[in-house]
Amino acid sequence: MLEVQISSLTLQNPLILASGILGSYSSSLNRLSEHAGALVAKSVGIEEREGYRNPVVVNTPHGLLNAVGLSSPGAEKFALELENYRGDAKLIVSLFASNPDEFVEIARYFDMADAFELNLSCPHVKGLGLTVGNDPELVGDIVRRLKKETSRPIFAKISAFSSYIEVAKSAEEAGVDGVVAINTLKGMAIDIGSKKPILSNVSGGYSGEAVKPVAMKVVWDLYEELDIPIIASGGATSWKDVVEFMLAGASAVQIGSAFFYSYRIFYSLKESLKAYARKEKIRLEEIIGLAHKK
Amino acid sequence: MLEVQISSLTLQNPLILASGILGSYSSSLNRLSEHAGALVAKSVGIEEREGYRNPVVVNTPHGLLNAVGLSSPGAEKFALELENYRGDAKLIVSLFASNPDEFVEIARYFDMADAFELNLSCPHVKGLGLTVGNDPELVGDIVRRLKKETSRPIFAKISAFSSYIEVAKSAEEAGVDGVVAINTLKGMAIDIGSKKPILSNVSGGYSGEAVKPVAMKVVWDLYEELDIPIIASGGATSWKDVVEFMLAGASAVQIGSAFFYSYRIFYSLKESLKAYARKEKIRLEEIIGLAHKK
Amino acid sequence: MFSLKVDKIIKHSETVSTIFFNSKLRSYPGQFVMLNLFDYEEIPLSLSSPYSVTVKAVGTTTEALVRIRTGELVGIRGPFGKPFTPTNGKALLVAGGIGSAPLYYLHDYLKNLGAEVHVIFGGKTSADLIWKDRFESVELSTEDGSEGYEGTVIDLMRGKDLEGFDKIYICGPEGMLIAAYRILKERNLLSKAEFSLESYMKCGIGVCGTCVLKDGSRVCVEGPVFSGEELEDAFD
Amino acid sequence: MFSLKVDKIIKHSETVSTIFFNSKLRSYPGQFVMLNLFDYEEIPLSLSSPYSVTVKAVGTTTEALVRIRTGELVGIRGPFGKPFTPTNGKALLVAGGIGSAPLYYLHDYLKNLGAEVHVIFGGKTSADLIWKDRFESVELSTEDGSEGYEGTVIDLMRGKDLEGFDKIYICGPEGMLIAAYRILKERNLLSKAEFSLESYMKCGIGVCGTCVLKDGSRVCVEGPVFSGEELEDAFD
Ligand SMILES: Cc1cc2nc3c(=O)[nH]c(=O)nc-3n(C[C@H](O)[C@H](O)[C@H](O)COP(=O)(O)OP(=O)(O)OC[C@H]3O[C@@H](n4cnc5c(N)ncnc54)[C@H](O)[C@@H]3O)c2cc1C
Ligand SMILES: Cc1cc2nc3c(=O)[nH]c(=O)nc-3n(C[C@H](O)[C@H](O)[C@H](O)COP(=O)(O)OP(=O)(O)OC[C@H]3O[C@@H](n4cnc5c(N)ncnc54)[C@H](O)[C@@H]3O)c2cc1C
Ligand SMILES: Cc1cc2nc3c(=O)[nH]c(=O)nc-3n(C[C@H](O)[C@H](O)[C@H](O)COP(=O)(O)O)c2cc1C
Ligand SMILES: Cc1cc2nc3c(=O)[nH]c(=O)nc-3n(C[C@H](O)[C@H](O)[C@H](O)COP(=O)(O)O)c2cc1C
Ligand code: FES
Ligand code: FES
Repeated sequence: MLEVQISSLTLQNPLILASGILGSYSSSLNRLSEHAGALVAKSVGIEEREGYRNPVVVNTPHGLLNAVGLSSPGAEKFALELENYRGDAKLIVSLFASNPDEFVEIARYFDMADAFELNLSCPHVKGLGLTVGNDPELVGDIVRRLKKETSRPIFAKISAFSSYIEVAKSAEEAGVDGVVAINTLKGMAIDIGSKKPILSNVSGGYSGEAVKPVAMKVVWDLYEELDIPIIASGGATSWKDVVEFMLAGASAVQIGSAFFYSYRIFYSLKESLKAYARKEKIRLEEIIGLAHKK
Repeated sequence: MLEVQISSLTLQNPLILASGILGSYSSSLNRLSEHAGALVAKSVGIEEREGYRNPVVVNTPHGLLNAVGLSSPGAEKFALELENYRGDAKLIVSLFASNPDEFVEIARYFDMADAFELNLSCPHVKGLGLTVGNDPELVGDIVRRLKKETSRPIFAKISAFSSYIEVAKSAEEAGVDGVVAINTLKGMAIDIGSKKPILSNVSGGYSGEAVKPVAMKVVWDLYEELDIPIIASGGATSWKDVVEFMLAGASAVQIGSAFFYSYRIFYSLKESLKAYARKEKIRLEEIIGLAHKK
Repeated sequence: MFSLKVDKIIKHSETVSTIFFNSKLRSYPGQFVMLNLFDYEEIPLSLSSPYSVTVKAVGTTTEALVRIRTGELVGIRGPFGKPFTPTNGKALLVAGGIGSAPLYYLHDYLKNLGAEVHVIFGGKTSADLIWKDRFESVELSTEDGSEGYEGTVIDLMRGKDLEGFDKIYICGPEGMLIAAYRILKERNLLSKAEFSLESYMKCGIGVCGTCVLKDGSRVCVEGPVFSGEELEDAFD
Repeated sequence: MFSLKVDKIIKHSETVSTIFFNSKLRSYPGQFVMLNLFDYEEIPLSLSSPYSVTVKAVGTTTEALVRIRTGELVGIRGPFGKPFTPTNGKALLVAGGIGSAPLYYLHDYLKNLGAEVHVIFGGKTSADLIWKDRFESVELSTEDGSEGYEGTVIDLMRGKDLEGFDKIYICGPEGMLIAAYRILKERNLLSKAEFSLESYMKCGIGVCGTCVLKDGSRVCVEGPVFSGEELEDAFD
């Protein structure tokens, strides 16, 4: 009833763990796998990266701010960690790098991956993420190189702050299997008591419920322009948000900041979506893009 | 205690009414003028424009979505309306147009204006607003033409979705007297019952508390780059938000969507800011940009 | 916004219908909703009960709305606005034409509180006196004399011992509101009176500024119900 | 995040201080805050009372923190995490080193509920037995014998009639927790026991995944206090 198809992957339901949330260890991935369609691991680079000093994640009234700084144990070590993944949900490995060669090099470590997600959108690290993802040509090159290397699906995760239609089309032409939209928005907060920025990195990425309308617009626009599946990311918290994203054109929906509310959110979303599908007498897949119909 | 200076304007306090909020009639402007530093009238174009069909403004859990569509009675009629403005707060007239000549032509109607704000950032009307404001050269031209025409201060209102530093610098070089950041973000919402977009225009501008961290980041970045005053706009709701924006570098703060909460918000913000300044034993102006100090 | 299903419709006439929703709106009499008739416009409508609106066809959207079918969905924002202040004493309700809409709700609400409710209900012609039997104690008027007293509700008000009421509630077209305002001001009764106003609206939540009165009040938030005293600046 | 001012400091030793804030945190014993020492790092610290944290210098941030002055500001997020479950019966508190921090708060809280509270408090040497007189009924141990029983809190636990307690609360370094866990498991007492765990933390609110245990539990949300039974998957 909840099954969705994304390129060659069949997901038991459209719920996907967003990268960077609880995805650094197999122990949490295993725990989350029962009720999710897929899990994206924390973005990994070729070398170990420390990330920024704490505080790197803070809660604001309407969403989260984070500047983790793409901390990563590096490809080799992280691949060892993910060897212990035992779940049923598809495992998607998120990669960050600054050029096509490096993306290919990292991907080689991850035999256990069912698919790859390219982080072209992290807004708070110079030379990586959004810096790469802002360049439609470079994005096309990266996708082409990776497609030659692996037969597994590749998803490009893009930012609302880029010329996202151009970037997505370039990725589509290069053969990408799906687009993930969006990553966090650029944002910051200042503590008025100490008169200082709260994040150690001053600014960071803004996620959570507050960004949902922005993500919705990007998903909507991409659905009008692309033929490949779109995966929504940004603010989804309740089953209604999942339905709303699917109506806008998403084939699946990532859940990230909402883990602030509950560790069992996949379970409760799944059950609510079942109830919704039953009430509407549909397979959930049928609602994808329905709000575009005149 | 709360006085701030923005170019040649002295404001009794840093609170400014944002354009498009309660600024279509002198009756509401007069009512709001007592406790505000300045009021920006609803953006006006040369000709009458109907705007979009209702719904054009809807409330979402964390902010407002609007696609009013720059409805306007046109310069001539609106100038007659603003003749009835009797308030003490400075009156800033917001202009939208697609080229330098038209900006100049509209400005000529508004003798009663203490300053002009250029709407280079409305995200939901093709050919106007953001379409113009995305082009740093065009922005420079507009500012230069207007500066020749009038000695009154000119503020450029820019979008977070543009290359805002480039645009702001181009405006600064052309002689602009201040930059207003930001306008609304692009956003949308879908009603899952009817499976349709809620706004008649499908998508619109996202404002209110949810966008504050995004606006904060833009104000912060501009303060690092510019020498002219910055006016913040985006999500300010409580006196703490006003202080936070000033610490980030804003000389004044616009209030828009927060009128959803109270018509008397200028009064309560003003009183709270007085209490803050008294407690901190400062003139409010002293905190501008303070969070940048190491 | 959320959407409600149309559960039941009463077609009072060619041009007026009451439309019942499939669920109750937590509201008070005098409040309104922004009702979005999909593919048409979103318009302000007073609640005529916690479950319903009563609409008169006057233009594109309202014409389509009075012909809506059960089972269809409408978008709802609200309820919004300041409601009537209730009384459990003697109440006079004065309705002009479709101005009766919020007063049906108020009528039942006051009855429930134990108030003694009397209604004056007028229109141009007898066809305007929609759903008149919903009011228990009602005096009717028509300008053409086709039903009840020949004249206006204002004429009927003039002949009444208005001082005898604890509260006077008025809803109708602007001209009628102003005339009623004048009478009540003359008799020094503004403090007992509440007026429900209409005005062109967009947001319904106090930000767009479309609905402001001469004194700067927003009909959608400070109103649509105003006390007689609050209107001194707007009407005088 | 908000900031609090340091109101008072007790310097227990060169390396341990209790830092009191100028306002009370609505909290329960066992909860922690993310404390941001500006220009250093934000670190997790248990509340040692609704007003305070008790910190041991072990690295850059904690070394700077024990030397903070009154009047300085610190950033606070929280309180976060699952607190201890209280009892008003017989309680045994077992503290190893700076693991005593949350137990000061718990001690007072349980006393207030009328519980009978006994404490076992141990360290490597007598200098680790910080603020020991804050506990009313306490047995001490040091590994070097410089104060109290020569040995560990685990040795003291072994000699105790643990069955006689309604609740056993344990906080200390990981090795000690595991040893205590084993004893309690042997004696079938895990259902009465609660352990306060530490782990490297970043967000403190359950999203970053830095603090997860072997079974996937997040120390910052499902913990830091876990019941003995909850730890079967993580410790065995
Ligand atoms: C607070 C409030 C409560 C209302 N309650 C009711 C009610 O219970 N029943 C009812 O039948 N009508 C009610 N109205 C009036 C109703 O909103 C208008 O009749 C409706 O908006 C007209 O829409 P239309 O597209 O059919 O007409 P249009 O074709 O747009 O115009 C027809 C006429 O209606 C007027 N009008 C148009 N739009 C509006 C608008 N948004 N607000 C006010 N007048 C407008 C125009 O000036 C014109 O005279 C209420 C209005 C307000 C402000
Ligand atoms: C829930 C919880 C409650 C705690 N309560 C207290 C308390 O009440 N009093 C107290 O003194 N300490 C407490 N700690 C431990 C305290 O957080 C660390 O001592 C502190 O983070 C070390 O920071 P540093 O920069 O001084 O040390 P570093 O220079 O960063 O490292 C020194 C040592 O501390 C460890 N460490 C570093 N960062 C952390 C971290 N974020 N979490 C855990 N260990 C870390 C390192 O592994 C290393 O062994 C608690 C930890 C947790 C998770
Ligand atoms: C703490 C944190 C860490 C994140 N790390 C990554 C990351 O490593 N790679 C990535 O592509 N996105 C990362 N993101 C972005 C999320 O995957 C997601 O796209 C974003 O948070 C919006 O979705 P949400 O509102 O559901 O959280 C991170 C987000 C948060 C809050
Ligand atoms: C209903 C509405 C209408 C608006 N109209 C205009 C406009 O005409 N011109 C303009 O420059 N900005 C317009 N804006 C943007 C606001 O001026 C403001 O920049 C934005 O809403 C962010 O601030 P806020 O969060 O305080 O509302 C409008 C916003 C809203 C909500
Ligand atoms: S309708 Fe927008 S302010 Fe009243
Ligand atoms: S510290 Fe981030 S999940 Fe626990």
